[in-house]
Amino acid sequence: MQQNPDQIRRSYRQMRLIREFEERLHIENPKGEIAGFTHLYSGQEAIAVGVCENLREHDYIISTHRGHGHCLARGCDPKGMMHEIYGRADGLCKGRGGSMHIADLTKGMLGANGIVGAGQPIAVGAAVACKARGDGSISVSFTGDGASNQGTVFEAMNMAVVLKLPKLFVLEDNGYSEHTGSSYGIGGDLKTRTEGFGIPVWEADGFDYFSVYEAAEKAVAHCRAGEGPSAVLATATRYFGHFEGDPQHYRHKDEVANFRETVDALKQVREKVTEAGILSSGELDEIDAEVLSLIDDCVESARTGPAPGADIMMSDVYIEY
Amino acid sequence: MQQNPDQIRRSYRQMRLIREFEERLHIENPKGEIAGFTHLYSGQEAIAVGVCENLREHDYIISTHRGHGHCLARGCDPKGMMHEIYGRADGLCKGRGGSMHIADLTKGMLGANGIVGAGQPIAVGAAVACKARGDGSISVSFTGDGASNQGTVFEAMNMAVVLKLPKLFVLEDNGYSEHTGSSYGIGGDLKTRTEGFGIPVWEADGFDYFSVYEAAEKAVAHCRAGEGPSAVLATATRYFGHFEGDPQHYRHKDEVANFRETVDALKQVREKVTEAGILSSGELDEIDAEVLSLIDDCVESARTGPAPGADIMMSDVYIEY
Amino acid sequence: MGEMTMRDALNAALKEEMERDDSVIVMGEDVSGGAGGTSGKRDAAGGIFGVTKGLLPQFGEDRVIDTPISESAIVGLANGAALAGMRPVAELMFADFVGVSFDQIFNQMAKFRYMFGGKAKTPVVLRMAMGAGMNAAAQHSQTIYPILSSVPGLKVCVPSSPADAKGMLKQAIRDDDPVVFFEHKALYARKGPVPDGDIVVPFGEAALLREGRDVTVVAIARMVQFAAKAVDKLAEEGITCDLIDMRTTSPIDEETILESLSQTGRLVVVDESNPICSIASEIAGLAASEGYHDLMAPVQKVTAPHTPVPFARELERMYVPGPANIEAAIRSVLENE
Amino acid sequence: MGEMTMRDALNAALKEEMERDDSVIVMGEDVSGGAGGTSGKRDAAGGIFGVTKGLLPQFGEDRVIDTPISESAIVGLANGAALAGMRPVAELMFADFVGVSFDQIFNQMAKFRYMFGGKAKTPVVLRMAMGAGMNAAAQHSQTIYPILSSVPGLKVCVPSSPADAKGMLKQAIRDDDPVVFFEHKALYARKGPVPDGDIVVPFGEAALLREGRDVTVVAIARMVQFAAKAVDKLAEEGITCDLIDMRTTSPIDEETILESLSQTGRLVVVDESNPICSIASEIAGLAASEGYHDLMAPVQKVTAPHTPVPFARELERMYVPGPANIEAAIRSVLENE
Ligand SMILES: Cc1ncc(C[n+]2csc(CCOP(=O)(O)OP(=O)(O)O)c2C)c(N)n1
Ligand SMILES: Cc1ncc(C[n+]2csc(CCOP(=O)(O)OP(=O)(O)O)c2C)c(N)n1
Ligand SMILES: [Mg+2]
Ligand SMILES: [Mg+2]
Repeated sequence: MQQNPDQIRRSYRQMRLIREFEERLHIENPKGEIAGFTHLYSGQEAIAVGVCENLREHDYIISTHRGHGHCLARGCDPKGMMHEIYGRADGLCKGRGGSMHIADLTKGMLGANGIVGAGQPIAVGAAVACKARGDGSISVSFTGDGASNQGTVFEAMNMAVVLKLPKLFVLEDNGYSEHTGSSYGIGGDLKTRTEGFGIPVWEADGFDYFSVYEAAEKAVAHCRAGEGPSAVLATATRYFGHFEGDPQHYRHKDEVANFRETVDALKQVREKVTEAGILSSGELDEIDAEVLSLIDDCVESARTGPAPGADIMMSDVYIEY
Repeated sequence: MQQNPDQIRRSYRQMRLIREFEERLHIENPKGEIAGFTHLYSGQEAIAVGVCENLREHDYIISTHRGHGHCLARGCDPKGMMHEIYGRADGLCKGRGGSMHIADLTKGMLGANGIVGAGQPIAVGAAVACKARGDGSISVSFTGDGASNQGTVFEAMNMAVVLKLPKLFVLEDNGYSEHTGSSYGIGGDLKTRTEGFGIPVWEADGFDYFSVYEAAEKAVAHCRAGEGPSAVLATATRYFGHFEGDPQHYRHKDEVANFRETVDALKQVREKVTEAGILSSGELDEIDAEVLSLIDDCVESARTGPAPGADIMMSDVYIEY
Repeated sequence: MGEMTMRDALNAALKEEMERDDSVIVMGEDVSGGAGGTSGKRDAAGGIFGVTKGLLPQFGEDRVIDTPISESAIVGLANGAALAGMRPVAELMFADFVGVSFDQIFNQMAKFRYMFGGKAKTPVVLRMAMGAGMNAAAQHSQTIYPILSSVPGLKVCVPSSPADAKGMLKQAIRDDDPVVFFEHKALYARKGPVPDGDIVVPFGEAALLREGRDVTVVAIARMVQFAAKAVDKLAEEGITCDLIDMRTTSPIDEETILESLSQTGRLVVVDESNPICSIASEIAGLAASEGYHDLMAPVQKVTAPHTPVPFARELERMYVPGPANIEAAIRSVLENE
Repeated sequence: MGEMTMRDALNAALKEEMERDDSVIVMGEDVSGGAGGTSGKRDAAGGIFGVTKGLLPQFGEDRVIDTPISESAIVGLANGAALAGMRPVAELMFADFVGVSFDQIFNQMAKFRYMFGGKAKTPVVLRMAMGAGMNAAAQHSQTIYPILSSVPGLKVCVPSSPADAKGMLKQAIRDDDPVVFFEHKALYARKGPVPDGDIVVPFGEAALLREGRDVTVVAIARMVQFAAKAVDKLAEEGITCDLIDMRTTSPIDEETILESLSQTGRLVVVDESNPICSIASEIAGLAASEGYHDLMAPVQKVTAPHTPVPFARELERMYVPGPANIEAAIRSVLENE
C-alpha cells in the first residue's frame, strides 16, 4: 500500500462508482423498465479497478458479458452507459447493444461481449496493433473462471506467446460459472494451465484492491517491457445472481452476506486507508455521496431518455453499402 | 523389450505394412491415378503401432488428416483402404471419403478427419460411451504437434478431465505443421501444457516401437483403471512432404536421409529383435516379402476397381428422409 | 389431452425418451447445475430455460452431464457418443452459440455418414433456444435455421406448438440422423393442448393450420402464431388463407406448399430470420421454379431486416415481423397481380 | 494490360496495397512458412496456394504473420487489430475452416459496428479458398458464400477472373467494412487479362459479360466460366443470353439482374453451392417477388445436389454443375412457358 492519496482517492471512487451503479441496477431491475439480460459486477470491483489503474491512454481492454465494472474502470461515461442499459437512442451504443455490448472505442474499450471466450483473441489482435505502434501500449482481456474453459481462450494465450505480444490476461475467478461452481469445470487449475503456455501468472486477492493493483503492476510491466504476455489471477465473488432474476439455488443463503461482512473490497480499502491515516473517513464519505448523487442523475436521466427509432435500427450495419 | 515373439512379429508386420503402404503410394501418386490430398505416415509407424497394440476390440480410435497409419494399426483392411484412396465404389467409404476420411466403425475406427483438431472432442464423446458401458474400454485420439494448438484440443482435454473419462491423448510431434517447424507454433511445451489440465503424460521416442509401446501401456492402464484421461507424447518425423507434391523448401535436404539411416523405426526393431535372438532375420524377411506382395495386390486391384456412380453420390446423406 | 407449456412438453419428451431408452443421454452447460456450488443442491438450474429440470434426480450424473463452457467439445462429445452407440441430446443454450461449435455441426455430424461410406450413424439431437423476444440483443437472439437447413445431412426442427415440440423432440431422439432442434424462446411459456401418451411427429410434413381460398401463408415457429393472428383477422373480412406451419425446414415439405399454392395462386412466406438466403428466399424460389405456373401475383417475403438484432424494446419490436406486417403482405399479394 | 493468373493477380493486389498503406498486414497459417524449419529458409510456402508468396521478404515478420493452427484466434486477431486501427488481411486457407472460426465471423466482425452504436469500424479482409475441383472431398471443397452472405454486416466477394480478383481484393482492403473474400481453387491457375495500374472494382456491381435477348443467366465464380461456355455454344444456334457475373453476393446487385430479366423474361441461376438457402434460391426468390411481372417461364436453379462434396473424380465431376447442365437449363426455360 504505497500509493499516494490522489491515487487512492481515484481508485476508491472508481470502485464506489461500480458498486453503486450495480447496486442501483439491482434495485431498478425488478421495476420492469430495463430490458434484456443484466449481469452485475458487485463484489469484484477491486479486480477491474486494480487492473485498470495500471493502464495508460492508448492501452486497450476487452470485457465479458459482465461488463459494467470493466467499462467504468476504464473510464466509460456512466450516464452513457446507463442510457444504453435502458435502451436509449443516446446511450453509448444508441440503444442497439444494451448491457452485454457496451463499448467505447474512444476509450480503448473494445466492448463487453455476449459470447463467452470471444474477447480474448480479439484482445490479442489489439496487442498486434500495440506492438506495431511500438509505443509500449498493451491490450488486456478479462476472463471469468467459466470462460477459461473455452477453446478460444487457450488459442489466444498460445497465440500471444507465439507472437510475443504485449497482452495481459486477467483471470477472474468469482466462484461460479452461471449455476455451477467454478471448481467443477476446470481441469487442473487456472494458474498451472496458464503457465503451461509459458505465461507468467501473478496471483491476487480479488477482494483486496492493493493486492490486485500490485499483481497487475508487475504483470503490466512485463508486457510493456516487450517480454510477451502475462496474466493476473484474482479470486473474489459476485454478490448477485448470474443475471438479474437468478434465484441462486446453487448458493448457500449466507454466502454473500459473509463476504460482504468480512472481505468486501470497499470496506477493506476504507479500513486500510483510514487506519493508515492516508485518507479520512469524512473524505471517503464525500466520495460516496458524490457517487450516489451521480448515479441518481444517471438513472433519472436514463429513465426518460429518448427511445430509438427505425433510423437507428437500420443504420451502421455497414459503413458504406 | 519383454514382448513375446508373436507380439513382436505382429507389431513388426503392422509397421512394415504401414511403411510399404505409404512408400508405394509415394511412388504411385505422381502417376496421376490418385486424386486429392494424400498425407503419408512413413517415419511415424512406431507411434500408431506402439499405441494400437495396447488396444482391445471395443476400444475406439480417431485419426487425423494423416490417417493411413492409424487405420492400418487399428486393423482396417488395406485393400479396402487402397480402393478408397483410388476412389473406388468398393473402397472402405465407397469412394466418397478418400484418403482424408477413411473410417471403419466396425473396427472402432472413428475416421481420419480433414479438420485439424476436430477428432479430439469426438473421441472424448466415444469415451463417454466407454464409461457408460463400464467394460473397461477406452477411446484414443491422435493429435499432431500443429493440431495441438487448436482450441478444440484443449477443450477436449479439459472435458475429459472434468468428466473423468477413459480417454487417451496421443500427441505426435513429427517436427512440422505443414511448412512450419513445430517449435514455432507451440507456446510452452506439449508436456507441460497437457499436464496443466491434470493429465499425466508418458513420453516416448516415436522412432522406437518399444518405447512407445511401454509408454502407451502405462497410459492405457491409467485410463482402463478409471483414473481419468492420460497422454502419450511421442516424437518422430515424417519422411515425406506434408502432402504428396510438397517441395519441402522448409527442410534441410539431408534431414530425412539422416533419420532413415540412424533411427528408422523398422530398422530399430529389426536390429533389436535379431540381436536379442527373439526373431531371426529370415523370419523378418518373410514378413517383408508377404507385406510387399499384399501391397502389390492392393494397388493392382485398386487401379482397376469399379468407379462409383450417381447412386453413390446421392445415397447416405440421410438414413431416412 | 392436457394443456401444457412448450417447456413442459419438451421436458416430458426428454423424460419419456430417457425412460424408454437407456442410450439417451443429455449434456450441456447447467443442464442440471449446482455442481460445486455452496448450497450442495444439484439440479439447481435444470437448463437455463428449465427444459431439463428434474432429469438429473431421476437419471443420475452419468446420463445428465453438466459440462464446462466448451461448445465445440459439447457437440463433439455428442458426436462421438453417437458414433459409439448412444443417443445424445446436447443443449447449446442459445442458437447463437452455433458460432463457437459450427465445425462439429457443419463438417462433422452432418457429414460422417456420407464421408464414411454409409457405415456411420449419428443420432445426435442438438437443442438450442432461438429468436428475439427477450431483448437479448445481437448475440443471443438469432434464428439461424436457414444456415443449418442449408447443410446436407442435418435435419432441422422448428416447432411452433407444445404438442409439436413434444412429438418432434421424440422423433428427433429416435431418428438415426443428426437433428438440430430449435426452440423459440418466446414460445417456452406458451400453453397449448398436448395429446396424452406417446406422440411422435414425423419430419418433412408441414401442418395445414387454417384452410382458405385466397392466399397461401407459410410460417415458421413463433411466426406461425403471428401469421395465425393476421389470417384470423382477415377471415373476418372474408379473405381466407391456407396457413402452413413448416415444422421442419429440413426436409422441407414442398408438396404441401405447392399443393396449396396451386389452389390459391398467391404466396406469403413469414420467416423471423434475416432476409438473404433465408427459408423465405428458399420458398419464394420454389414458387418461381416448381410453382411458377400457379403463381398469380408476386410472392411476398416477410422477414426481419438485413440487420443484427437490436437491443432496445422499441427496436426489437420493429425488427421482428408482426401480425401487422403479415396482414399487409397478404393484402398486397391480393392487390398486386 | 498483361495476362496473369488469378493467383498472381491476388498476389499483386496484396503487394501493392501493403506498399500503399503501412496498416495493411497479412496473417494466417503458412502465409510465409519455413519458421522453425531445418532449411532455415523463410517464405518456404507463401500460402498453401502461393497467394502470399514474396510478401515476407518484402514486408517482414511484423506485417506478414505466420500463426499456429488456431483459426478462431486468427480471425480474432484480425478483428482486434482492425478495431485498433490496422487493416488485416487474414487467410483461412480452406473456406471449410469457417467451421472452426465461425463465431469470430458471424457474431463478432459482422456485428461490432452495429452493436457498438456505429463507433467501431472493422476493416478486415478474410481470404479463403473455396470450391470443388481438387478432389479434396467433403471438408475441403465447399462453397459457403450463401451462409456468409446471409449475415448482416459482412460483404462477400466471389470473383471469377484475375482482373476482378485484383480489383476486388484492393477494394476489400480499402473498404472499412469486413469483407469475406472467396477465391475459387479451380481458378487460381487460370490466366486472364489484367489492366495495368491501380484497379479497383466497386462492390454490388455485377458484370454483364454477354448480352442477349432470350435468357438471363446469373452465375458465380467458377460457374461463370461454365456458364460462358454454355452461353457461347447456344449463341451459335442463335439462342442469346445475358450472362451476369454477380461478383459480390453481399451486396447483391439486384438492379442488374432485374433489369436483364425485364428484357429476357427468363432466368437461370448457376451456383456451385448446395441448393437449399443458396444464392440461387435467393435470386430465384427475387424473381418471384420483384421480378414476377417479367417472368415468362419457371426459373431454373442449377446447383450442386443436397449432398456433401464426394471424393472420387467421377463423383466430384457429377457433383459440380457443368456447362452441359447449364445448357440444359437454358433450353428448358425456353421450352417451358
Ligand atoms: C459461447 C457462450 N457459451 C455460453 C454462454 C452462456 N453464458 C453466459 S455467462 C456464462 C458463465 C460465465 O462464467 P464466468 O466466465 O465464470 O463469468 P461470470 O459470469 O462468473 O462473470 C455462460 C455459460 C455464452 N454467453 N457464450
Ligand atoms: C482446422 C484446420 N486448419 C488447418 C488445416 C490445414 N492443415 C492440414 S494438416 C495441417 C498441419 C497439421 O500439422 P500436425 O498437426 O503437426 O500434423 P502433421 O501434418 O504433422 O501430421 C494443417 C495446417 C486443416 N486441415 N484444418
Ligand atoms: Mg465466474
Ligand atoms: Mg506435425
